[in-house]
Amino acid sequence: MKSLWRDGERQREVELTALGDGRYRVRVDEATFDLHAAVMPDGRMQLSHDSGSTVAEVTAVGTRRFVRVGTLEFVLDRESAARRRSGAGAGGGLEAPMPGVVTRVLVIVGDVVEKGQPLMALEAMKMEHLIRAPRAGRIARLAAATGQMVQGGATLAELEE
Amino acid sequence: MKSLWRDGERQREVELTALGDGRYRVRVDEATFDLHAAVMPDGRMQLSHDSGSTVAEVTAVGTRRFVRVGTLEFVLDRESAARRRSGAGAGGGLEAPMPGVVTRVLVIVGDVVEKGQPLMALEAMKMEHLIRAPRAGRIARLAAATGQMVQGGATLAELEE
Amino acid sequence: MFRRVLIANRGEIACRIAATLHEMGIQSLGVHSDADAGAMHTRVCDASVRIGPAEARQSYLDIDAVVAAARDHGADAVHPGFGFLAENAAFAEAVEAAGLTFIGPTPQQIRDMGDKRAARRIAEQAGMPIVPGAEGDDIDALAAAARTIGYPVMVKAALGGGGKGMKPCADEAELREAVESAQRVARSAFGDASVYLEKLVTHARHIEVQVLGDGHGSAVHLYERECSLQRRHQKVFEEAPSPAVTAEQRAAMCAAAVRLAETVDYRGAGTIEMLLAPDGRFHFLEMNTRLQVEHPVTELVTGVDLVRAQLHVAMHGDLPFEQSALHRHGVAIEARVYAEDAAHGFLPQAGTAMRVRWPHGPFVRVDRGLEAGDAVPVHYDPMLAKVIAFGASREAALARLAGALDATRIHGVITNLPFLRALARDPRVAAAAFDTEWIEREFLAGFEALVQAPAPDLALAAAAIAESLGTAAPSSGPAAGGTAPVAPDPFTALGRWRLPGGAS
Amino acid sequence: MFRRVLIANRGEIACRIAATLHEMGIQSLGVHSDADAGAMHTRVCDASVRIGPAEARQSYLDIDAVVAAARDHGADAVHPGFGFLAENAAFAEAVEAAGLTFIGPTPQQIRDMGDKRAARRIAEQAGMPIVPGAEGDDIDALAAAARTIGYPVMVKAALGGGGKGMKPCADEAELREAVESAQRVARSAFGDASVYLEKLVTHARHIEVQVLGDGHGSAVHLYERECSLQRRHQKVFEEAPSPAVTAEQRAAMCAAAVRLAETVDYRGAGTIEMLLAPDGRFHFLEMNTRLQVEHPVTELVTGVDLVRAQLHVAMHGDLPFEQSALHRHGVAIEARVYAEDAAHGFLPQAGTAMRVRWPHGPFVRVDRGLEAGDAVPVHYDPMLAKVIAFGASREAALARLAGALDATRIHGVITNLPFLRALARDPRVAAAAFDTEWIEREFLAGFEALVQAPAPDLALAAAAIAESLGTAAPSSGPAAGGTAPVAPDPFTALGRWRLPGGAS
Repeated sequence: MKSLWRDGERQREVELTALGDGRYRVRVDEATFDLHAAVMPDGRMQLSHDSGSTVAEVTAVGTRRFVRVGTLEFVLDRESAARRRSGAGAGGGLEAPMPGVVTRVLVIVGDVVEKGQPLMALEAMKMEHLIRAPRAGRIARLAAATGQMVQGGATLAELEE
Repeated sequence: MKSLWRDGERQREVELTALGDGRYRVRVDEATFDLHAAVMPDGRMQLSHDSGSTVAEVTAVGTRRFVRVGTLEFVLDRESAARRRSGAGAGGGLEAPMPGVVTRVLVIVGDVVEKGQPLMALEAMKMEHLIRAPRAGRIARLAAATGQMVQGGATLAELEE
Repeated sequence: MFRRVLIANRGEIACRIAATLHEMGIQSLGVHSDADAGAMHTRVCDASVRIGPAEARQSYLDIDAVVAAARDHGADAVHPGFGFLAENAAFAEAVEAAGLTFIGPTPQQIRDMGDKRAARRIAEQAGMPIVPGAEGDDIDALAAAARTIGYPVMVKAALGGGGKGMKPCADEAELREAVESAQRVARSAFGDASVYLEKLVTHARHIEVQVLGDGHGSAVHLYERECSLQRRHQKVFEEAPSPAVTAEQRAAMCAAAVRLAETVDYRGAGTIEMLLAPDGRFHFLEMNTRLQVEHPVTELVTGVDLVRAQLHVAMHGDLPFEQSALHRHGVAIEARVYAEDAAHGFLPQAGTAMRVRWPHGPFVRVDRGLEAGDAVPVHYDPMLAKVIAFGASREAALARLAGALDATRIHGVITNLPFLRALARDPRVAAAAFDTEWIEREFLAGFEALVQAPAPDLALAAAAIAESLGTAAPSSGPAAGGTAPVAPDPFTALGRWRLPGGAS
Repeated sequence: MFRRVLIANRGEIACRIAATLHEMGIQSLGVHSDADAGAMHTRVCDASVRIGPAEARQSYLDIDAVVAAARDHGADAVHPGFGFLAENAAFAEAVEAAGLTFIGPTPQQIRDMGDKRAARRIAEQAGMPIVPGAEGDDIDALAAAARTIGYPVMVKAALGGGGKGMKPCADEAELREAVESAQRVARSAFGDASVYLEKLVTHARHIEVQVLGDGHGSAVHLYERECSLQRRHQKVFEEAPSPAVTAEQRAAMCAAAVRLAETVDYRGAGTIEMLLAPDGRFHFLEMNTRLQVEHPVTELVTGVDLVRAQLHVAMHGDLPFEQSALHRHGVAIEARVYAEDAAHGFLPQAGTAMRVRWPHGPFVRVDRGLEAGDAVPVHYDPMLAKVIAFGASREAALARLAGALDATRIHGVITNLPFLRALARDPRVAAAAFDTEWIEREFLAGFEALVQAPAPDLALAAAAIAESLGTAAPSSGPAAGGTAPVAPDPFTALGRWRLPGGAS
């Protein structure tokens, strides 16, 4: 089973082959290794490698995965292959980085903007954050208006090249 | 709606008449009063009386009810009318007061016993407890043997007069 | 430096030891019986190994299983906690034979102090006052000794502990019966029928001194605790410092305790229990060669983490601090929360704790082995947690403890919380006017009357309304959405519904 | 004696105040917006009243709604906590106009100290060193003053707080820009465009002294806290005592703080913030007329419950203790847990905390407003909790804090825990070699490189395997039954998978 993950700015790929009895062949990007996974009664997993093992805990919230390995923690995003191909994460749509209220919209549809130019301002929890153009382009669509409450990940605008 | 409750050694009776909008006429044994009940988002109830109100929290485990009223706590048992009529709680069957392991059985079927006479010993959590005859009578049936694990409330023996 | 330590225990003490290991960057390896699969201590440890079925004899008391788990999973050392194998010399030997470190005293020290007769001799050699007593298997010789000492006397099992086999005797007839009974209990519980007798010191207070030795003849004390509030020789409340001890008595008791520890080259943490008689004299009672249940009160008044101190001695063979660096301030009081029905003869309880809320105000510490949803198995000691309050004064600590006990809520298993709450608000407890027999002699009757009073009508109404609304079912978290309607005046009648023991 | 106190706040501080009220036998009345129905603070209060919709302006900042809730539900007094209406003089007035007690200073004291220019004048009158500065609305006059004082200077909003509108300026061009920007921010945020400027003291440390006044001219201090670890003027770690302050400096700063409090007949708890310059001189910065977020570190080293002390002053009009009764011992360090993504510009986060585990080892205190299943709404300050560690030494406290942060697990909402963990293990933090700009100047770059490194392959494997096994779904409690199989050697490779910041 192949799965795609977003790890910060990176795309990562995992291919999992179940070998039975809790054993797996795992390929993460270019590296391949074997693991044994045992589910503990509290839902944590004991992952054993040929040279030892550790305890992992994974919590899913939508496509997001909170992953604790030993005492280290990571946040990954599960990506569908379709979404990846459309390139939605990389450009085109401009997403709200967090839930909040749109306090200012600094552009109108048709504006040609430079990379880094402030497009709108979002306020959440006492602080205002500027949403900047991830690259140069033209505002094709604005999906948020001043005063509007938006969820994290909601599309705010579309940018065309 | 009428319900029967065991409160320690007592039998208590509650009759509840819903008056709508969260209001109830309540009769507890001989006393009758009105209450307003509002469920708080965390499952606690705000109970308002004509002269004020308090917060109550009820947790059901089988027929047992853990009841917290303000900072006071009580344990009640819900009794079915049928069970009450059979008098099961009062005598006849002899119940294990707690879960444990039967370590000694001191009587055999047919023995005539006096009130307070030890019938068997139950061990739980490092301690041994003697199960005594609640009243004089004859052992009609033994439902537990040495070494047997029993649940709290399980019938251990039956006593006939 | 240890890399990995196996905790040969369960419940709150396993969780508490894991917290210190975690903080020190040492991996914690738990063990569990089948009854404890998924228990809180297995969740807070880095990993946990199954060591056998539910019965303690086949799991937590199985020396081979525990040592095998430690050896097979690469532990460097074993912390025994208290109870189970903590004072078992054969276990300490087996751990060392497997090439691992036993975090505690030497097997010989455990063995010597485990035999209460040997301990009395050692204490006497160290110049500590001991209660007049006699030992021997011959009942006539014991009776003769008792006549010399004078009644009442106390009969005890030589290898006993925790009050097992202990019996006070007012005259020779009682003595003869008690010796026989104690021999029987001792044979079955400890595999050795030896008993001894001591003069019974009535109206005494139980004072104990915490010591820490380096194993090479140096030791420090961490002041005393008072544990006089007992029921059937089981401690209920413990506090530090003792409200009954003068500065002179404290200095004498602590110095005697250090002398005893140094006499035997004591290694690690230990406790010297003493009786403080009404005449102000103290007497050696016994030495416990392990961490005590009540160690948190000492930690709170000294700022020392005793488990860390135990690990330091085990790793480095020296003391982590000198006596002059140890100071004491404030007052700490601990209450032991048991799954037992205080209203019905303190019968132990089991079940599932559906809803649990521990207090978490400032200066309140809760050492617990239980969270919501956890099972209380029938197989083990029913202590679920300890609620410990610290205050600048004894009055402040006691008020804080009372509030913390009120705030504690365990639904699903019957606990002794009503008993603890009533104790925390008793004027005699506030006045520190108690001795080891006070709870049974004076407190219990009033408490039993209180808990046997009928529940208020409102409690029955609440149970019936919850049933009709379907809110009695346990929920693990807050319900989604909704608002909390509040009646016009949500409190006016609260006082009316409160009984003594409430917070108002 | 108050019978019932309304807590005009939410989150961890509302829970913390409720704990003290509960302990004192005073009923706690919470308030909540629609977004907080069922929130933890409504559960720990005896009852809670809805005061409006989610938006703070229509609920927690709505003076009429809060005062009406207090009056209609029979509260005797109002505790404002911090933030929201805590330093709003009009609120304190409205509470008193309703015949209730405001647990805090007088409206006039709030107003005076809220105007930073007035506060500077009061401090100067009390003989406290102040940073050279100037005030006025005319930008040319300010520029002239800056030339006299010498660059760099700091521009601040007169009614500001929390870093809002603050801007450092290296030259006159920057100054003119900063004044305009600060006037704009101040007008919109505080309804008053007044600004002032101060000489910028670089490489300074932030030291603050906790005071408590009786309102009649007597005050005591509870020693200092150091809060130099800041990001964008927001405190991250706070500790007591300051590792940078000598005994002489401490005596001088504490005496000056008491003098200031006594000069204004200060009532209740307050904090005098100062800058400690690299030359060892200290300067008045501002006075906060409320309980501080970081008050627990003072509580842990003094043994004083500051909320209880506030209540005492409000009820009795005198101080609960004299200066001579106050002592300090040990070290306490606090870390603020925020719902913010430290790896991506510290953007605030919201969501539901599916799985939450707070640390609970000895000497670790967690002031929290969140349990598993609770929502983190978008509408309020994203601080979820404070993890506070106490130790006999600073080294012990810091090690304990690092372990406690490792043991903390919040899944479901992204938090700044990775940032806090990295800080707790930074050698510069261990050496106390920092100032208020150090995090941004030196720490952040390395931290960002660390968190932007790829996740280890094992983390990806864990995510994929959890998905295939269906164990990624959040569970609130332990699964029933089952045993925990342990592989032949469950730890050998653990080290291999660990990055800096892990516990090994």
